[in-house]
Amino acid sequence: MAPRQEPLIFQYSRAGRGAVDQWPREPDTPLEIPRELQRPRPPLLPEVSELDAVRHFTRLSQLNFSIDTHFYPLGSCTMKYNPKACNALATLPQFLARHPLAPESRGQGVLACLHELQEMLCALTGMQAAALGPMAGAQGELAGVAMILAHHRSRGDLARREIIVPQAAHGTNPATASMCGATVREIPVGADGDVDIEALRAAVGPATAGIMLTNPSTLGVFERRIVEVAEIVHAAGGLLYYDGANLNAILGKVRPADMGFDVIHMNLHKTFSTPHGGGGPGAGAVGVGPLLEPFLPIPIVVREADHYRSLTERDRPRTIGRLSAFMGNVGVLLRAYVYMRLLGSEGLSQVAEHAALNANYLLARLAGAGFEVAYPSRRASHELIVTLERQARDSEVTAMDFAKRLLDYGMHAPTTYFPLLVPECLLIEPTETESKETLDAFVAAMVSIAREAREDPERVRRAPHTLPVRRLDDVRAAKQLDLTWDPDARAPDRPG
Amino acid sequence: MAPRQEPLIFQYSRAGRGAVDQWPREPDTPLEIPRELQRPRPPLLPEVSELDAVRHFTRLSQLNFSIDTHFYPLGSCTMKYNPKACNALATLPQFLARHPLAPESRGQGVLACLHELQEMLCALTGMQAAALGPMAGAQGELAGVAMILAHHRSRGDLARREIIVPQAAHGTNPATASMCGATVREIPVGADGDVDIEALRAAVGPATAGIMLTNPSTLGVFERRIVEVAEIVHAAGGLLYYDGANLNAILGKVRPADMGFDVIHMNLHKTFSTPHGGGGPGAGAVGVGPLLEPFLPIPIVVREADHYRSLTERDRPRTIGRLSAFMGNVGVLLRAYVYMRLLGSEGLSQVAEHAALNANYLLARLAGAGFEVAYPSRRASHELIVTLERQARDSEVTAMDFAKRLLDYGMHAPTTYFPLLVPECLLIEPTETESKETLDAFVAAMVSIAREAREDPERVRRAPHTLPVRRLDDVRAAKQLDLTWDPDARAPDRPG
Amino acid sequence: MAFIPHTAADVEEMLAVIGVASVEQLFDEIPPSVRARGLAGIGDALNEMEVTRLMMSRAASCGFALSFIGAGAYEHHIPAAVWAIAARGEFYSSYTPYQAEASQGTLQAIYEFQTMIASLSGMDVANASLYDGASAFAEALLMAARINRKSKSLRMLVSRAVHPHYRAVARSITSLQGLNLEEVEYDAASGRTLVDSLRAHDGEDITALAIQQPNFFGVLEEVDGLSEWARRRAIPVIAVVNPISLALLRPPGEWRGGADVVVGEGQPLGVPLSSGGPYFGFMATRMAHVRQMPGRIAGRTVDLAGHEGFTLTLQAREQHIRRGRATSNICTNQGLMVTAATLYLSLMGPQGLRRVAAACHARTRALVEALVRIPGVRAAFAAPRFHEAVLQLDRPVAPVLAALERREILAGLDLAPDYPELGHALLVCATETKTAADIQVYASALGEALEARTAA
Amino acid sequence: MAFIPHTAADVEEMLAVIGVASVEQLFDEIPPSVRARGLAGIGDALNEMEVTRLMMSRAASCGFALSFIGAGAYEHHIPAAVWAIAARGEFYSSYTPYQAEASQGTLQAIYEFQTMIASLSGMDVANASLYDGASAFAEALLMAARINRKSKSLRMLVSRAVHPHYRAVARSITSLQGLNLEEVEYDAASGRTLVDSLRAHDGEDITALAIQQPNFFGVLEEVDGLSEWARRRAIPVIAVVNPISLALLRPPGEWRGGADVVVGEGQPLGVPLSSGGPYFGFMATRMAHVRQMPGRIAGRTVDLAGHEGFTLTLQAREQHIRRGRATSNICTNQGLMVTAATLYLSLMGPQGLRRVAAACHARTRALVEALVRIPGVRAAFAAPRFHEAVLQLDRPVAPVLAALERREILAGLDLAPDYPELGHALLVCATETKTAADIQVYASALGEALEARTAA
Ligand SMILES: Cc1ncc(COP(=O)(O)O)c(C=O)c1O
Ligand SMILES: Cc1ncc(COP(=O)(O)O)c(C=O)c1O
Repeated sequence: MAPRQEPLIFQYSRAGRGAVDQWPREPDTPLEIPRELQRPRPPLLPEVSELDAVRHFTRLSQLNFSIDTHFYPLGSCTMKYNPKACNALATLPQFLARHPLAPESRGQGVLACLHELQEMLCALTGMQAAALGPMAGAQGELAGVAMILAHHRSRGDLARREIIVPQAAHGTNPATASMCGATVREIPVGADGDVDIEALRAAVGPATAGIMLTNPSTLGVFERRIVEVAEIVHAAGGLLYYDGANLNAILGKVRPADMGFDVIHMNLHKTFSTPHGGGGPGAGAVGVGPLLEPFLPIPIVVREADHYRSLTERDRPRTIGRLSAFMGNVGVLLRAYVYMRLLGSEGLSQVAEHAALNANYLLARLAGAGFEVAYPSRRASHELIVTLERQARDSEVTAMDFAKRLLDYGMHAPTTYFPLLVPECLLIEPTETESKETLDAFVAAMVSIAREAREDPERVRRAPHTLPVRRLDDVRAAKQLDLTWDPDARAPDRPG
Repeated sequence: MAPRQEPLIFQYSRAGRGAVDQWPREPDTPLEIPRELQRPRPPLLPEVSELDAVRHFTRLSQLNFSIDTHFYPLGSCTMKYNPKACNALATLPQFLARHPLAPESRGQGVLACLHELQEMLCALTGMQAAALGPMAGAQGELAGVAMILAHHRSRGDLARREIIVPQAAHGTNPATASMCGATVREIPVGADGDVDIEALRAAVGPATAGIMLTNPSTLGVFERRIVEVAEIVHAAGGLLYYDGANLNAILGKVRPADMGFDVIHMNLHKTFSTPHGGGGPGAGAVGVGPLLEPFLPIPIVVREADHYRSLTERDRPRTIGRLSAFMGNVGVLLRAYVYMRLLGSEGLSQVAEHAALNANYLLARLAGAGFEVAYPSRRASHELIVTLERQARDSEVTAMDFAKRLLDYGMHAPTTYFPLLVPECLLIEPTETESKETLDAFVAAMVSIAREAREDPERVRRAPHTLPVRRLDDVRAAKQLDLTWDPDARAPDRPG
Repeated sequence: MAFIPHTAADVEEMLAVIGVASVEQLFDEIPPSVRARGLAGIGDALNEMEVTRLMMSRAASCGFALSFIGAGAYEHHIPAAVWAIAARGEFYSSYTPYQAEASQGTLQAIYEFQTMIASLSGMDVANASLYDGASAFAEALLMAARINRKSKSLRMLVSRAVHPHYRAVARSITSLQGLNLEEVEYDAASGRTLVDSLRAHDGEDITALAIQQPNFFGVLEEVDGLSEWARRRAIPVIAVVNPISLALLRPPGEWRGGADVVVGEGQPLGVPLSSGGPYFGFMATRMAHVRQMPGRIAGRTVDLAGHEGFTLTLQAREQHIRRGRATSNICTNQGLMVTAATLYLSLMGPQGLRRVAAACHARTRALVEALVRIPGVRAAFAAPRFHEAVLQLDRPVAPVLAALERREILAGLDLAPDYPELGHALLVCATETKTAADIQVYASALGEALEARTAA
Repeated sequence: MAFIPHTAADVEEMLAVIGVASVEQLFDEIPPSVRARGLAGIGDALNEMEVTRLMMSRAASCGFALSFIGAGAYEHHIPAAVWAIAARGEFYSSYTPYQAEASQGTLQAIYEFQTMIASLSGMDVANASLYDGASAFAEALLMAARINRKSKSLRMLVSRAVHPHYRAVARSITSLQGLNLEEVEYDAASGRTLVDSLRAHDGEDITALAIQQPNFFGVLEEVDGLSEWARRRAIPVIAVVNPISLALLRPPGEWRGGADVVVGEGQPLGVPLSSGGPYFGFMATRMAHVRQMPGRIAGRTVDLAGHEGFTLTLQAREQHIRRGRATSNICTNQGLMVTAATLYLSLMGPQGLRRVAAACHARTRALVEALVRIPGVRAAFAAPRFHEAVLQLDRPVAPVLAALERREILAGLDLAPDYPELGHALLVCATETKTAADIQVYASALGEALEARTAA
């Protein structure tokens, strides 16, 4: 029943219309603001009724794919079910109403949750201490790299400015290193998906601040020589950073600290099922071993007798500092806390087991159906990579075409063209919350599209056909920038 | 993005699957229930994951038209915007948690709202007292007719068992009269839409218990000779019942008590904007003049000093009794209360003015576009009737075909074939919350369908074309009853 | 204010199209003698912020107490998913699914609901809801009278162990059509309705028999014997049941004598307590009686293209078609609650629902065990129970309840007004929401309250 | 437990297809030396009912006090419609709109949001959000450094009247790239940053100037003079603004010297206080700088059929394309908050937003008037303000705050830790949520607290 297209909210606007029930009364005292500081013209906001707004945004919502409506096997994104309880309980009225600067005596319930969350994350990762402030994975990375650099600096070792990153790493890893003022040094990955150990040996040295790894890697396989990697880096004086955006495959199976990592960030909006919200918010908690604990970003919640308290710069003089105006994305942290309490230790282990089961099952089924998987000799972790190089060559149907065509089959596309080093790839992450029937339906769709690619490639190349819009022109979007609505300009689809 | 069809929830079921987080722990004490009283086989309930359920019902929701997504000009149903605040505030956690038999000392906040709601409804209607127990319009009618009968009985007048109902009345009116054990006596309506006064005079007599009217009537016009009607009925010893399902057109304009009515029910789920919920719940509060007050159904909330209390049979020995297990649809009543507080007296008058404005505007526009309106010489009230008799004759395109085709235009159909006495009619109620642009779009759609009816009638007759299902076979539904899912039977669309 | 989108310019344009000078003129058919001018007694509008604050304070006055009250409305865990989905605008703000093609979501949910209710109650078909359990009971009596046309007496035997409010509602409604509700006494020792007490009516013209399982006291009735008595005499049996209990208890359709109409309160299935409503009544029956059933029914059919779809069916029973000869006047029902219940039952499934029932049963057992250990407290009835129990105290109940309320405990329902013959009787209930600690809190508080007063 | 749908039979079948004997075998590439066995320290699972009860009690411990704290997070009325819609599963549970065709809802909402933010701030373009106001400020400094490539000093002049936490966050983040944040003093009498204090830097190599309007003290800065000083010297201006205030205040794009990057905290636009997050940072800039802007941007384009549609654009700035040379490492942002803010701004419109701003302004004025009447209380600054004010007390603030907290009043923020030079200074705020009665309650309580302690 979704409309195929929905006008812009501005197109509903009529001068003098408005959701007046939402407006406070006009004050009876005059403004005490000098005229030259006052706004001369009102901003371009729509003048619509409450019904207009409700209807518009409800209809917009219906134009989206989402976990609540579709299978969403987006690799590296862990799009699993977001339990409704997490939302309901993180948004209890008192939680929502609490001001960040309210006295801690009036937030003990929140602080207790945060403290326990820190402890649980430490238990999961083997780290010694955690901080919850970072507001997404990338900010967690920044905290982590900043701590590594602070550590070297604190030892007077100012030369260590290089961060090693494997080729296949997520884009945020090199971007973070740069943002921290470090130099990025890429190392290649071997044919089996593991880091090229020789290249690593060659790369480390007195300039090495550390290495950023994720394990299982973004290639969907477990880095088997991780202990050796850790030894090499540590021996060279560097530290190991674990990109824990995707912990889904290792919960209860292996702890990053035990593999030799010194610091980790965790995407609570992936593994711990806080929703992605169409782009965020997330939370990128960090965990550290003893070496880096003094540098953790503030605030950190500690328990003192029966009272919970947030540490400040006074308590932690060597902290890398504050990364958010207040305490990070508390509402997201509460969701993760509820999720972890709902699962408990056994449930968390089951997550890893069934995430791996689903990924390996898909791998076996897809391989069986004739798809080429990137690392056929390897176990899949929580995700797997299919390369459509052959299809691209034979039928000129690309991974992107496959992805778009999947939308017509009522399934969100996997991640495309990432990791960059596998050509025409789909990175597929089914997650543990999807059933075998859903996976089977996905395989059936892939098989069907492969047939279409041979028999009617144009159909695939021009997909999607059943969505609110046909395939969009990204090139035009970037060339003829149209980033805000101009009331005086014409819409592109109504050419003059 | 709505799926075109969605399997039954049972079709997702797999033995052993389940939303286990929702289940309490298995108790550690054995059942103390004799074996012969125990259930031998489990019920047919689906075994699905929480995600299955969320996804299934979210997708189902997307198959519906609704106020939040579509214009819904369903005559006699007052499908106007249901403010989100009403839902949010009626479902505050303490309201939801309150047990109906909790002491009144722990429900003063609720009782205060209910008491004030009674008072506001009296103010609106001119009635002396109100009771909120009836759970929908029809139950309000039952309460009203029962009070009328109780009144006559209390005076020893046992002969008055006849309820007069105009031909055009809503079906619940005669059904209620029958349900109350009264005899229904129908009287005709004149060509101008007003009750046939001579027929009324002929109908009244010593058997007359009362008359049920709605004014404006279900013909969408105001009964102009209402004062005379009241005199006739009262003179004959009968009482006047006002079917106040649709008060939208008279708020602040005329009060039923002032027209001579003795009792009224009000559909809070129409005029007072509590949602219709895909079928209910509603609330059918009743108001009465002094004559009938002793008979009001219990409970009734009174204020005594600073305390609110519900009256019982002990306080009101002549009450017609209790109509619900507890206090009626309290949650619905709270929504109506919030709505009325948001509007205030001025807002409520504006409702009537703009409901009338929208209906008369549509009437003028549709008449201007060549549609035949049922009572062209009359003002529309909050709704209006178009008859498509000509189209049915000329193109064999019925009112139902028009209605179904409107769905393709993204608008819910008006009420069809009601009132029964106007052939091929559409009863159109735009309500005050819709904008002029929406009304204009409706007129444009009607004009377009009328053209289609001439040029391509089959297209209209086979509508809808763009909905999740094509036109459904109602005859088959009633003949080959399929009212529950049988796991062993085949679905009808997969013929063996 | 009134959620009206009209700008001043819109109003002008629209008036011009209509051809009137002012909005007032649109009301010129109302006789001037009765025209109202404005609205006294309603007060000025508050904006949403102001109403929010008002309602927050009204809600706060209700608090959250530890409640052991049951008596027809039960505190159960409601999964967050239930109302997160049921409150979606597409369910919340749609009308009765008269335009089937534009309402497949609601219709399919009703069809699923009917399937679940029919199976739970062991019957063939169910409707799409009635107002609440009590009014459903009244409708069941009226329906039984239609089913049993042979009987002329309109005498309905109703156990006195049926919820007193249900009996009251049934009286209010069915007396209008002349039904006579006659009470069948329960057995003072067991709390059950005995087959023996029916024997007095052997050979009489009885139109229907109504029993509640578990009954108002929480006691399990001898439903096989009772239903068999009726079946032998071709008297329709009306069963009033708690839907949660049906996960454990033999469904009425499988009672030895069977049942003809099964009704009950749907509230336990995911509907919040909310001071008493909105809840929903459910009704199930045998296929043979389906045309006598009140309320809406959804059916599965096919569309023009042969694909399956859902639509309201058997509408010829209903007021909008049959008018004065309809099976009932019901029109609006409790649709949204049905959507919620269908979600609830889907999340629970057969196993979860059984666990809820078993947990309620076990908790109540633990509660009774804890309370009867207190001097001055004893269990009133000997028969097995589901999740409620009647206790007898050694003194009037009301002041004891008041004392416990001051400690934030709602200790149960005083039965004195409805069952004076039971003495100082208190009806208590513990559902799966009550922990061992909660029960301990109650027991201690009750012990202290009784001691304090003994001492005083 | 783990929201896993697998039945035992499913697992068996799947293992068979994979060709392994057990799930454990799937982890056989993990070196045995590091394999974990189970998870200590997490505890057993609670079911939803149990967690609900736990969280209800944790929430209750926070209570609802009457709060006059602002300082970067503001209590505003949030229309019920905002979260009723924003929390819909299709928004809540979708990913970043990488597959544009399957994400038109989110993308169009972002496009609408960008339009609103750009217009509010008087700039050409806006992004789809950054984490919060403070981190957006840090990004603005980094962006300014990229814009002003001519400047080599990386010296950023930042008024000391910018929120201290913003300055702290900016320090943590920008120091990594060697930016030097230099404080510009505010004027002790007016609370403003004076153009005069910039003059000291005339002729120096300054990379950017950052000012906050209204500043942390609630005081309105002389933005025309400050921005003009920078513009004359081709120094980019970073404006930190409160979006509500922009309904009343001249937008940075229209300051005499203009602004190059406008950032702020989006929380006031429909986002609950929530102990500090999730909120969202917004950023707007001139078209000339768009390629230096961090964060996602949605753009309008056309599809194969020529119909309009929306897609993420200028992705070449972002980490997933440009990697080590991206404008920022930001990936996940605060999307859902943006959806909520777009709803909020739609419901408010230009008139409503203006009213909110004016009401906040008027309430704060009333608050200050009421409080300065109390002996021992005076206003710290003379300059006009928006909706916050610094008061000076005749004694240390902390114990006074504690006394008022006992009366359920959160009386403001003690400035002693961040601005010791201000003495016993207290930052207070009243938004449109505060009534005259609330202000009276505060004033009486403060009066009594100060009296009591004077007496003692
Ligand atoms: C492997 C990996 N690392 C880092 C990130 C960055 O996390 P965020 O998007 O929360 O900043 C992601 C996800 O986007 C990721 O998949
Ligand atoms: C005129 C009229 N009377 C009575 C009713 C019956 O009200 P309800 O459906 O609430 O029982 C309705 C609505 O359905 C109606 O429109």
